[in-house]
Amino acid sequence: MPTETEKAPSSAIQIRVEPRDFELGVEYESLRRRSSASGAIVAFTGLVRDFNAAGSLAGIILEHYPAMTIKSLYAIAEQAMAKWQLEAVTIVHRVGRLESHDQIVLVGVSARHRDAAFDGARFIMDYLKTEAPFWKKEVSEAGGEEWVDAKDSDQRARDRW
Amino acid sequence: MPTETEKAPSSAIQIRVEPRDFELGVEYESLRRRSSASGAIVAFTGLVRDFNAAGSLAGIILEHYPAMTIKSLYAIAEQAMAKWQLEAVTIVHRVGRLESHDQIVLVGVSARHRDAAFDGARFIMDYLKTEAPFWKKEVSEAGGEEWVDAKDSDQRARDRW
Amino acid sequence: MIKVLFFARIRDQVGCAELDVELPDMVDNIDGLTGVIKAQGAAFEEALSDPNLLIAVNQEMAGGQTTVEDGDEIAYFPPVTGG
Amino acid sequence: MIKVLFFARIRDQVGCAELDVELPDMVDNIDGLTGVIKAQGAAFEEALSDPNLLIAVNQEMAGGQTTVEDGDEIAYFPPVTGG
Repeated sequence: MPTETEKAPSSAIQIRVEPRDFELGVEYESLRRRSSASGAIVAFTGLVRDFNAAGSLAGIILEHYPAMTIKSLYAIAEQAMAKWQLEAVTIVHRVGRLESHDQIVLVGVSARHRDAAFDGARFIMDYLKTEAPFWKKEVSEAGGEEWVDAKDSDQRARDRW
Repeated sequence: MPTETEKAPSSAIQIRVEPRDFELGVEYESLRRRSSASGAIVAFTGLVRDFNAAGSLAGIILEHYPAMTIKSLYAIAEQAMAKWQLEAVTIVHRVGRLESHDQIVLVGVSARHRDAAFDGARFIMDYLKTEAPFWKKEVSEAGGEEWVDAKDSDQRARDRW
Repeated sequence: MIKVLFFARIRDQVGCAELDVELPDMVDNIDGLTGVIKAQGAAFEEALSDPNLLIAVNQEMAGGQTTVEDGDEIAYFPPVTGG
Repeated sequence: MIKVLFFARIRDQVGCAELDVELPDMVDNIDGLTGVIKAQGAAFEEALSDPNLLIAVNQEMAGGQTTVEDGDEIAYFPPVTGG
């Protein structure tokens, strides 16, 4: 007889936006359970770097537009699933104050073959970077705060798809 | 005072070839500890699929050329590190009998930016698939064993770099 | 009534996160609404003249010609920088 | 003495995983060695005539002209299929 947990619906797309840190191992095993026909899983994580062109950084502050964020990430995930026939997608994006080396974002995808999994994960990251309503402020070691400018390279990365 | 574990040297390239399963979470955290200047980590895993063109599969048997395997994977990892300035690389490849849905291979890489991390991981997988001395036998549900033929698509994937 | 939201650098520039705007009879699109908001003061005029400004209508990206009607939620923000 | 290894389908075909071969005086490369091994029987002749055959000398991929000398480890195997 199936337990409560086994009966719980497992959605192909799972998205969370929250201040709390994530564990890649846990997210990966969830993705794997939702991917019984897949031969390839790609997981991308983005980390806070401890410097920029101006010097050392203490961390970042991530602001977002709550009502729009999940909607926007969901639309990106659905596009990727249709384009590369992905079996499952997980996106976790943190918000609020993060320190150097903290995890910011996780994108995990599963597919039958590795090309689809690599392309699908990269597509999601390129679109997330240019369409999802998050804004980053860098906090210097001295405590100063500065909004980060959008990068042309991110726009070009998006335009390649 | 540093403990025994903390004093252990952390090498940029870590490679293991063994029958035993791996935990992505554990390998990822090791990679992350070796990647203090990185903003991006990509982890790829390959899984045993439960069917091929001929029908259902029970699993696979992976043979390798022990004296050459690590040497070959190391050379591939070094090429990728130099080409994309990766900060760290982990490769784990299993051998022996594996069941459907089991993990076969893990490739994890870290880099300053995501394009390098995605390209580096993909390059390693494409080269591993065409140069590292592993051979796969598929085991059908009825118990029959059949060597897997190399795929032209893998050769083409390798030739794109 | 239109609910208007400002985010990140744009919010800092206008000094305000949220604003309720009564839609004049002649105004039915984003360009019109933007004009009404700019008239509220120099900070608004400057922030909303940013050539890189992005606009969402009911949480979907929109352009100057996108229709706006009573009850909509409009957001003004700079290019996004997440991930 | 040369240590010769066979893997996967090639090993199944020749019915042998490892073979010690005495290098004749006139033989100093892979093509020569392959000829010596083929002469050992029909199964060797057939397996080592596979156009997709791969060869490693001391665990590095090699070609027909690669030099072979006493003490080397030579491996014959089909295209790899790991990952």
